[in-house]
Amino acid sequence: MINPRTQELKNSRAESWEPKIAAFLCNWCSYAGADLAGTSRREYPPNIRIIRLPCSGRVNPLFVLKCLMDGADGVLIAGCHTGDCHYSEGNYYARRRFAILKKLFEFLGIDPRRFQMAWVSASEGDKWVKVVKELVEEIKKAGPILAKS
Amino acid sequence: MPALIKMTLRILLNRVKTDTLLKKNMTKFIKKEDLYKLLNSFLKDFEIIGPKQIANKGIFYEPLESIEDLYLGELFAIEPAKKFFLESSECLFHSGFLDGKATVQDAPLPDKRRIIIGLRPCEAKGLILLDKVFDSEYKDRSYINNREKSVIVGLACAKPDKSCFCTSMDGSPTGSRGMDVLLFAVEDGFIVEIYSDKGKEAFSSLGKEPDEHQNKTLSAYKQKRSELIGKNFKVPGDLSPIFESDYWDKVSFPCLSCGVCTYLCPTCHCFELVDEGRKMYRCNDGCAFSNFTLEASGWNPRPTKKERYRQRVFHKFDYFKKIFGENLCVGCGRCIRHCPVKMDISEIVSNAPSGAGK
Amino acid sequence: METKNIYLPRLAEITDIKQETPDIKTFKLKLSLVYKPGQFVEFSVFGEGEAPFCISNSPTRGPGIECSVKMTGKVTQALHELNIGDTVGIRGPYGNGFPVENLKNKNILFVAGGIGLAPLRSLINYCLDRREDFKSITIVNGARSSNDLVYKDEYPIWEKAKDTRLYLTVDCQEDNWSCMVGVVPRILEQIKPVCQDSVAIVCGPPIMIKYTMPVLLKLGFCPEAIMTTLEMKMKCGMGKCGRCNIGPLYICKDGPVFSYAQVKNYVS
Amino acid sequence: MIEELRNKARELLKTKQVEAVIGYQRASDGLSAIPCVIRSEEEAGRLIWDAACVYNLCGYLKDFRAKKLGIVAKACDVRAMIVLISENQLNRDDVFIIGMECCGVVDEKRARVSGRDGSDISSADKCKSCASCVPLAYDCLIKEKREKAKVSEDADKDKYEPVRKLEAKSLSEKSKSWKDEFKRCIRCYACRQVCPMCYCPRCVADQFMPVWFSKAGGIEGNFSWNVARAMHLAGRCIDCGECERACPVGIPLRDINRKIEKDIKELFGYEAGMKTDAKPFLACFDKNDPEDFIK
Repeated sequence: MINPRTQELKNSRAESWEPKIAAFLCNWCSYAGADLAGTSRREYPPNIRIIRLPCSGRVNPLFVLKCLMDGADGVLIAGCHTGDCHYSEGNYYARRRFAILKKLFEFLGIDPRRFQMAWVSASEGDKWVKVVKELVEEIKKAGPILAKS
Repeated sequence: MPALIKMTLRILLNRVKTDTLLKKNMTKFIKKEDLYKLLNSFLKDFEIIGPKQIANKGIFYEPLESIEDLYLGELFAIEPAKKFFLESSECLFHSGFLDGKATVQDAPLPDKRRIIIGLRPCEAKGLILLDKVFDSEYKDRSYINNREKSVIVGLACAKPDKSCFCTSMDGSPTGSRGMDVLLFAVEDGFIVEIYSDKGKEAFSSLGKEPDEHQNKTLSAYKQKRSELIGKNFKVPGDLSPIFESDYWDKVSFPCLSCGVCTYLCPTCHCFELVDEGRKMYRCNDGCAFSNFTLEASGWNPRPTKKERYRQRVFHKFDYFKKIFGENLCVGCGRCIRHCPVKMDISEIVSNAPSGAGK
Repeated sequence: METKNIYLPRLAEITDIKQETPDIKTFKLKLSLVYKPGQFVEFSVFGEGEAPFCISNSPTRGPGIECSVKMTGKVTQALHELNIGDTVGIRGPYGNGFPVENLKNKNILFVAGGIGLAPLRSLINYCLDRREDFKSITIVNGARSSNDLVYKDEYPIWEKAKDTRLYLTVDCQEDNWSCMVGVVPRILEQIKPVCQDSVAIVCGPPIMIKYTMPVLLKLGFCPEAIMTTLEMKMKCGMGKCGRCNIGPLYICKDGPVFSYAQVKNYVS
Repeated sequence: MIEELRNKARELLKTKQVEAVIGYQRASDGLSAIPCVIRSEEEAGRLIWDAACVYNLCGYLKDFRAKKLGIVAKACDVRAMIVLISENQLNRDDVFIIGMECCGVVDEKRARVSGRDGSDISSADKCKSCASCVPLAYDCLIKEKREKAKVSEDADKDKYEPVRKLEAKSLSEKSKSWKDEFKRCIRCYACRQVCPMCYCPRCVADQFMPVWFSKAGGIEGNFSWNVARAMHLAGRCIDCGECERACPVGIPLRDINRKIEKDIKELFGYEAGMKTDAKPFLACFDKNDPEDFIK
């Protein structure tokens, strides 16, 4: 039996479905990279809702779970490349943590394309655009999350 | 004569309580295939809910698509049928905005009639105890609607479990309290005893009069079953003298404060009102949990598992009796069978210090 | 024959909000409600949850109800963020309220601690509006500090009322604080209220109730003559959800006002 | 073996080495065991030891903060204590471990579900793949007298075989089967309360600002609860099997735990409860952890 609250969401979005993607961006690299993409007037699909966090290590698996369960069609975690994290080891912890979570999601039947990670440094504005475009394409192929749950 | 008119009036109002049973109950015999055929015919306008065996998980009451899944054997369902009357999570009302003003609407009530088959006598008696809470002073709309829309077809216990003690709680494996219809499994079919008008309406058309042999087996059945209950204990009178005794410290040690015994109990009815996304849900809750009475200020009148386990025992064997006159336990043994650490409430209550003798 | 949904709240609009102390606000609601002093209502902040609050104004004082809310948890925080004109859901009134009949022509001793003055204010104003029915009135109101005292603007009115004495106290000495200093039980021992033909009504945090009761008993008040409004976590308000019980008594249905005799072996 | 255990308990209590001994005593049905705490020598006679002693007792240690305790422990219980020690929840010299050589415990859940009286029940499937029947750490060991406590014959068989079978299924099959399982979860939190690793004073599930696991009717709440519970045990779960045994509705929780355990072992080569000085898995990292899934 589908949760009546998300059932409502499902009907309202059946026709012109645009995926909603939550993106957790680390403040020092990925957020700056996304900002650079903006200042250099790069265009990318508006389906991303950016949530700024001090570091990718701050992302708690509960955040990802709550986003997916409350109707987000995809979750992206972006952080600094390993080695240049502002807090020196935040992204190492995140890497380990979300390697497990991604495999667990796949094991439990959540489409792996719905949860992705990317290292985007402050200077990689165009990599950020590429990551977002690919992500939105894949989520569109994966379809709304409510259809399956 | 006026009493009869009052009786029919009440039946017409379709609020007959299963407590007010027709004096003369009808007895029939029906073969197993005929019963299944009858239930199939009901699938159209009734929702059939019955025990279903799920591989190495146990027996669970579930709405049945096809009658073949129905399991009418000896084993007991793990979850009681209470979950179809006091749902584990149910929307009560939702609030919204209509041109700038806040509005509140009732959640719609399901109106499909249903037959719940396979209920044990202890669970049906549990529903009578729940009626005392939800059908008394403040009438609970959804509970009463569920009760009115359901026909309860019980199945007498063929082989009571060693943890059952319904005879000590003045019930019996073949008790008819709370039943509309009661089935007794005999060699090639079921002896059907119809107790209430709802039962008559649904089942009166079936089967034939039981012959002499079947009547004899029925009475032998009823007699033998009660003896199979090995565990019996003297229900305590007033427990309040030993409220402060440290006996509760000793016996509550193994308790894990989980919700198994409260959620699987046919008479436990504590709930929680939770507002999520502007919808008010009534969800299961249990006194075993540590945040059941935790206040926003951080004060908790029942902080450790001793107070919480003592609350469970007293609510069942002392408080409910003082309020409603009957113990809130039907002796089904579920909390003993499924407790992760095998705590036995009947042992704990019967070994309570003598102060409880009065 | 559809039974009424007993959980469906009535809508009430907030007409006035008064900031009593940094964490206590008094909400005035436009809602016609028949209630007795000491009863409570279930506030429903849509999208957040429900919480019980006692009605702190007297039924004799005009339409609408007033409730004082201290910010502690999720619902109270959401309530403190509402402003005038917003709508909340109200269920109730629940509880038995104060037994006003057998308080008639007796001296009344009010003992309040912090936000505990809210339910007592309802009865105090009720008694002041029917002053001739009661003998002397003594109000002892304590709080942790001076800015934790609620309803400050009503103190002068209470003091000027006929044969009414008001004792204010804070836990420890503060600058420009002229009244008494000390916790409520000690103050009671100092002022030694007369106990013949009088009733004590106590409301405050559990710790205060625990230490005030022995003092009152020592002063000669008999357990039947001591009333207290208790407070526990409540959800339904109708004695069904099974959490607010003290022994066989449900605080929401059989209380919240109890005589000390009823609850003495449970409030150990 | 039982007499040896009782004498050991009496001796410990007499010499005041421990203030209490946590062990098993016979339950009221005469067959299964129930945890008990022995505080005096006379009570030591109640202690028992047989295949019905299934429960992992080290969850009770947190009720006796800073007290010297004796505890009856099998190999899997001791591994749980090793993880607790490495997470500074338990102080090694606060606990006197009475190690018991164990040759498999009864499958208490099957006895409960199938209504049999538990006498002819085979051993629990966690014991089928149990590597060592002697605890890794103990203060005294009580040996198995009867036949040599053989390590179960298929111990070397791939422990993660059922997990690999589940992984091979298609995405929609997996999604449907897990949704049916989680639909039946009644959120009684027995899996949390019975787990020795779940010692948080206020669990994430009990918080309501925000509500992490919805209590509304749908499946979202149950799904996120079960995933969060499994994630909280990543690199900490020692597969004592208590959660799956305690679950009244029979959700295969061990499959989820072992899936995470398998991934951690294959990707990072880390195994829980082996060394008392090991750092917790998610509290450390390695420069060249695999990151193929990161763009």
